[in-house]
Amino acid sequence: MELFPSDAVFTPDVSWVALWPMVVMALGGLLLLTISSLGKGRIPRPFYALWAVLTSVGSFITAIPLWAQVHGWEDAVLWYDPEVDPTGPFSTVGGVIAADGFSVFLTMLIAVSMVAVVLVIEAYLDREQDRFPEMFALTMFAALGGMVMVSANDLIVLLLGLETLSVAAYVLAAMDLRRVQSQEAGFKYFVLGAFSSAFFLYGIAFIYGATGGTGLVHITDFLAANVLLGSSGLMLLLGLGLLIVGFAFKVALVPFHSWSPDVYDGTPSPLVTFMSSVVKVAAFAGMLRVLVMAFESAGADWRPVIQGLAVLSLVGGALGAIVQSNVKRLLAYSSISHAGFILLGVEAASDVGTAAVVIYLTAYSALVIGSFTVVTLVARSGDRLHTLTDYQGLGRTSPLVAGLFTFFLLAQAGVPFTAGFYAKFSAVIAAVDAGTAWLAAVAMLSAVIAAYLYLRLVVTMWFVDPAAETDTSHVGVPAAAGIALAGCAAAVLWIGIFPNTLTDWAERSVPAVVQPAPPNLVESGDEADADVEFEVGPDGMPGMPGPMPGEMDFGELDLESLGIDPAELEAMLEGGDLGFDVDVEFEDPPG
Amino acid sequence: MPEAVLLGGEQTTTAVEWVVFIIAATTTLLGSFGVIMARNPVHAALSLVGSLFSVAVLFLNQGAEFLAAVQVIVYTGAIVILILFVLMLLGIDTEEDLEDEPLRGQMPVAVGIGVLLTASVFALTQLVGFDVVTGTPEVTAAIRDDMPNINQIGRLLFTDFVVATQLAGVMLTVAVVGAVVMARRPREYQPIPEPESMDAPLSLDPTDQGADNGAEVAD
Amino acid sequence: MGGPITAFASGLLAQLGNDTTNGLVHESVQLAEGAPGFPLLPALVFTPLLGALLIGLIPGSRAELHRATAIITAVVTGVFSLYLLAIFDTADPGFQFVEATSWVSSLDIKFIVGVDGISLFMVVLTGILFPIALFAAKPEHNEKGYYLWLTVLMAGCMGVFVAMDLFLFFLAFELTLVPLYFLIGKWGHGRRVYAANKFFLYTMGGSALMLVAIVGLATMAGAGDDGGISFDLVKIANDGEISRDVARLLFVGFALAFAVKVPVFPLHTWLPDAHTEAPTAGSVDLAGVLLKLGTYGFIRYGLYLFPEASVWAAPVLLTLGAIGIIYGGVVAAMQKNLKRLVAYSSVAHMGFCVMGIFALNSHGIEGSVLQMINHGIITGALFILLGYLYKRRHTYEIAKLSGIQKVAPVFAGLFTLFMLASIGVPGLAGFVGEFLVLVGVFMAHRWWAVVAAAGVILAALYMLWAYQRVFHGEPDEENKGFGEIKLKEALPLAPLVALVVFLGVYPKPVIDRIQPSVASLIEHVEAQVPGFTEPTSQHGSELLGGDLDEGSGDGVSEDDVAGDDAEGAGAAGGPDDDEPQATLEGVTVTVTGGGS
Amino acid sequence: MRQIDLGYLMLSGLVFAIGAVGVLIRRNPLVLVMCVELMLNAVNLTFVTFGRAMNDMAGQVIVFFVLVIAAAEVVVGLGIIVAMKRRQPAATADDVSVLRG
Repeated sequence: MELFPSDAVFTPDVSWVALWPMVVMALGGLLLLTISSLGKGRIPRPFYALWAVLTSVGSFITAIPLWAQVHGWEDAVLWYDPEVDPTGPFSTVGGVIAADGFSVFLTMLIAVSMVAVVLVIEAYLDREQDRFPEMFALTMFAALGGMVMVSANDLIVLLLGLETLSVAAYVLAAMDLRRVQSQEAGFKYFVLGAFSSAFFLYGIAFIYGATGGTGLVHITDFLAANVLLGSSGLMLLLGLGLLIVGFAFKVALVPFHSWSPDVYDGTPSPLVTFMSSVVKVAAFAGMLRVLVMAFESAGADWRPVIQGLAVLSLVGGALGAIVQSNVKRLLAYSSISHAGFILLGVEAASDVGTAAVVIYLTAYSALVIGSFTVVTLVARSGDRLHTLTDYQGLGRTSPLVAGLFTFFLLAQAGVPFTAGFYAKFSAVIAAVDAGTAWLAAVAMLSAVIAAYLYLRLVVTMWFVDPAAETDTSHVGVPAAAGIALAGCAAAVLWIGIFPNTLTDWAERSVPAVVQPAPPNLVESGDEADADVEFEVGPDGMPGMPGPMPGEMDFGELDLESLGIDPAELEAMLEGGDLGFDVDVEFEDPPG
Repeated sequence: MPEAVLLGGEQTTTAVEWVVFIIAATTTLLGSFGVIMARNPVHAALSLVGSLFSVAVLFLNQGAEFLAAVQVIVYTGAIVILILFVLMLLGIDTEEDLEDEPLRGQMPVAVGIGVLLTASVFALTQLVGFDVVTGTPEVTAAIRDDMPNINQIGRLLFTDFVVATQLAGVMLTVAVVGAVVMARRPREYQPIPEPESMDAPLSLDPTDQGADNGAEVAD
Repeated sequence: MGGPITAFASGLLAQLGNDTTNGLVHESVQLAEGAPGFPLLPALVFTPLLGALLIGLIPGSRAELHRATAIITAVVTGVFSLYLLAIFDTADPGFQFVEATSWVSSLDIKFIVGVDGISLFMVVLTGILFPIALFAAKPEHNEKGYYLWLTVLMAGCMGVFVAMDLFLFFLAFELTLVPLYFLIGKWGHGRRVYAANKFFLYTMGGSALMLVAIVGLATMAGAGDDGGISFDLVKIANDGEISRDVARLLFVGFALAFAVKVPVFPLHTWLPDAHTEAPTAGSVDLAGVLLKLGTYGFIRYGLYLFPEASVWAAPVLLTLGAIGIIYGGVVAAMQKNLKRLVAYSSVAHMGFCVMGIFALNSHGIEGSVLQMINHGIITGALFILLGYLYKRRHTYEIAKLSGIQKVAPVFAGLFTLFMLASIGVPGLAGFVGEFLVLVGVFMAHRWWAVVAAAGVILAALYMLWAYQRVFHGEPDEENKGFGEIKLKEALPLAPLVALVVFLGVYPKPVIDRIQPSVASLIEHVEAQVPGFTEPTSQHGSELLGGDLDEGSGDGVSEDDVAGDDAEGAGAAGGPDDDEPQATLEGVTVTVTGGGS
Repeated sequence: MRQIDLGYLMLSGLVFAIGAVGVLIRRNPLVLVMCVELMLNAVNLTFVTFGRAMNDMAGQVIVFFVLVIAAAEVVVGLGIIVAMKRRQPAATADDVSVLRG
């Protein structure tokens, strides 16, 4: 006998506070599209940039109540409301969206990065005299995908976030319609992205078969409750392996990196700031949440793989960069090497490691946005000048731009009192703390190799006179790009000198395994006649989706409209054969 | 977890099911090989139709009626037609020489990866056998006989998978916007650059860049 | 100009250093209100940084302001360092003027600074050499960047010498790379870019593993009662417990960084290039101060942190030091370029420093510290003179120079003085340090001392030979016009001349301050390494006493009597003799007994 | 799990591998897109099989999403191909040679 009728619909509990940052971003993007299509070119372009900036800021602001909900109001950044009690980490919409320190912080990071990216895009469009409101809209949708990825608590949601991000990124890469390299980059990105998505999906399929669900919480619980010995664990391992391959493609780890230099090269320069910051943040966040949180107990299986990928990426990225003569390709390889450093934190599979990843991603975002902003500016009109020759003598012709670029490059090399150094330091701490000091040693040595490539650029800018074919015109800094550059430089310096704040935040930014709130029964009547409260055992209860141990409060229900006969319920309760405790208060006791 | 086996719906496989499986599996494989072996892209697309259609039959065979319908409508009806359309539009239905390897050693590597993938899945089925599915049964919602397939999917789409559904909407919007953007024509094209030589200057001695140019000398 | 700077600096520092503790050896950071007073050590670090900031803010058109700001900053810092010297408590072996402020709280990284007798003179050396280098050399272009980087470099060097937190130390250690990189690369000569890159990559490569070692140390040995992480130097040195093998591994990580910086023999190849191509001020600071980062690191972060590992590695480093001395000497003798010759002589002299440290006894370490000071002064002065020479002749080629003594006798005289000091002629600064090192090494490993002594002879050989070729003879056409040194040029050298003579004649004040700290360091090593006693034997002290007072014969006979019994030697040379004072040609050498 | 389900699994593995090999060896951009579709179909087959074996509806719902993803990717991919081919009508994927690597 079932308590609820078979066609009762249980809708998941929705905590809007956790969704607002994403909703704002999505609405902002959609409205921008609407406005741009209605405006038919009469609206000046800066309006779109302003709109995108405001949306990003709005997204950031709406993340503050979420931060407060997770950490407490004392730490909320802008306003204080003592009325609201912090709940700690929680998950919502049936447990597919996690709201924990990790997701909140990275959501905020993406929102802040978006502001800088939008400014750079605006500076670029202004220079190229082009109108492209879609460029803003697509970056906003991609940022939405990124936000979903950092909070996804379910592999399918993670995948959809990833696809939203990727599909937008394919288009962004191909967006400079004047240059065929751009479309080729987009196509290459698309083919390898789709290829890796297929691997990713196949991995999810095997994990689904091995555990019975795609929710990270479910996977964690399943792995905690079941020991898959011998061959019965093979499918899980195969799934995990395919998943890692998928992630490795997305974040461009050696040997799955070959697309990355081409794509960076072909993509319009301002959009590379987006690809190397937001996309990397989201992909690493997803990777970390899946591996470190859901597959924590399988660490012995995946950690060696990640270690191997880290070594290959660190060394391969650094060595690959040395032979490049194109600055964008060079920085692409350097970002591969950075990815190896981030893997140190992932591989550590600990809270220290997670903090290191968060710190590294934050510092790295500031660094690459700054670097590629300079690249955008130096490329001049048409986005053409990217070879080392084009940077010769930049220190003399445009000392400000060259100085900032030098600062960002040296910071990437890990010079003290910059964010780059502190990020590397955190990664080394994570690795040593996890007992893989050898990996830290490899990382630091490869950082020396990588330093050579940054020095090459510095030498080119400061110590070499311009060649005959070098464009020696002064590189101006438009206001929008100037704000972005100043912000990035300030962030890099601030993190380098006073890392305390970031470290504090990062240490609390750990993903948490949280059971979802119970679903709501769709109420079909308006008159309540019973207050129903269940205490459900570990096996769940019939008629309810999934095993959800713990208490559930259904609140006041109109039993008759649900098709439950109060008398029958009464009889059931008295019979006591339900297999779970249920506490019902009838307003109008039957019988 | 052997319980999984017991809970897996009907336990017996009817002869019809086997026959359908064998036929559809064969055509799926033939179609798949056709996609990668056909020199003419149009033939490849037609093979793809065959393959996808067979998969739709396999879906039916497994009781996924809605998916089978969507498979036929969306894939064979829309996607492949779209591909063929672009093929004809651009006139790139030229045959390609499969013997000609663009990158040296690409073919063996590709085949190696393919063999590895196949081997892992086959090894999985052979080593583990019937216990291969170890997951907890009925985690999200049990497949029910008393409700149409499409109803069950619909209910899940708007309860457990509601976030995914919304996101899918956003993703489709992005795709449409992207396609529209790609269809634009720029004001002017930039010339296609000459391919650069692969040999970037590699020298650990940076003097070749700097020393001679440095005119100023301090002190 | 100095007024506002210092006022601003002290205001800033009052902010930064408001949680301070003064004490012998601070146990933990008290975050309560601390002792009031001027935060002298933070001022040493932040004054140059502030100067750099000012220079950066002054527009590029006001070139004269850049120079003025840089010089004032450096002089103010130098005055601070001299004031530090004046109020330094001679009897106190521990860290003085300790200031501690929390920095990165979650990792327990603190801004702790302090000086003891060893770092005191490094600080003073930095404080003296930088202003002098600024006075003595002027860049020919782009003043702003030049002065900016020089002041940053000064801050970095100060930071290394006063840091008592491993993280802070590493930051300062790495920070020195960037300014010097630009100084060499932008204002250097000839193959400057090559030299700059080589310098940067070598030193960064060396210290890459040090970061891992520091973190390893902080996580393993830094864990106190709370099981956390700590970068506190004193805490790790005293409470850190790590297994022997791990400690050795970590020591190797540190030693590599220092060995590159010193540089120790096989890792030295960056030095001649960097020295030769660097602008004058860069060479002066590189030779005078930056090389000391390595040797200072060996003492503070090698010996102090890893006593057991240091004892374990001592033979290797002693050998490398000895090879460096001989190799540096031989190669210097073959140089055709005068600046390169001095650079190679640095390799030899720094070999003495390394040998002194790893003799692991008080004579050796004291001598090593003294040698660091002396080498800084002497080589600094030589590079300044070479800078003047280059300004006149635009070459360092020995073959192109001749008879300069005839046309510029004062210049030649100054060169002679510093050259003799460099050779180690008694009565001048170079002698005392080398002598003490030789004594220390002799006590520990007699034959190495013999090898090292041969290095002294080599030094005389190559220096005098070069001198003869450059200064003697008749000046040819090109050298006839060699201008005599001007007063403006000579003035910056005056303090160095005074120091060279003073330290050569009366080094006691310096040794008095070094000695307690070295003694306490040796005690620390002895306490931490079971079974290790300072290798000071009757051979050594008696040799010293005998040599100086009664002649060598007695020394040898005492040697035979005492045999190799270190314990007995320690007792004999200890309290009974009560710090024998020996005098040789005006040199006052205070020798501690081994047992004290 | 029934015998026939193992058959489905092996079939999906084969189709997936075929698709992967196709992506790696073919050069016509449209054929690359088709090969990716093959891979996704193999995944779909696996999901349905597992969902059935565990008597779980989620498998089929996930397949629905995979179909949506495939559609979105094809739309964008074809858009990019069209834009690219407008410039270089004769090119195949390897003549994507302006970019090295």
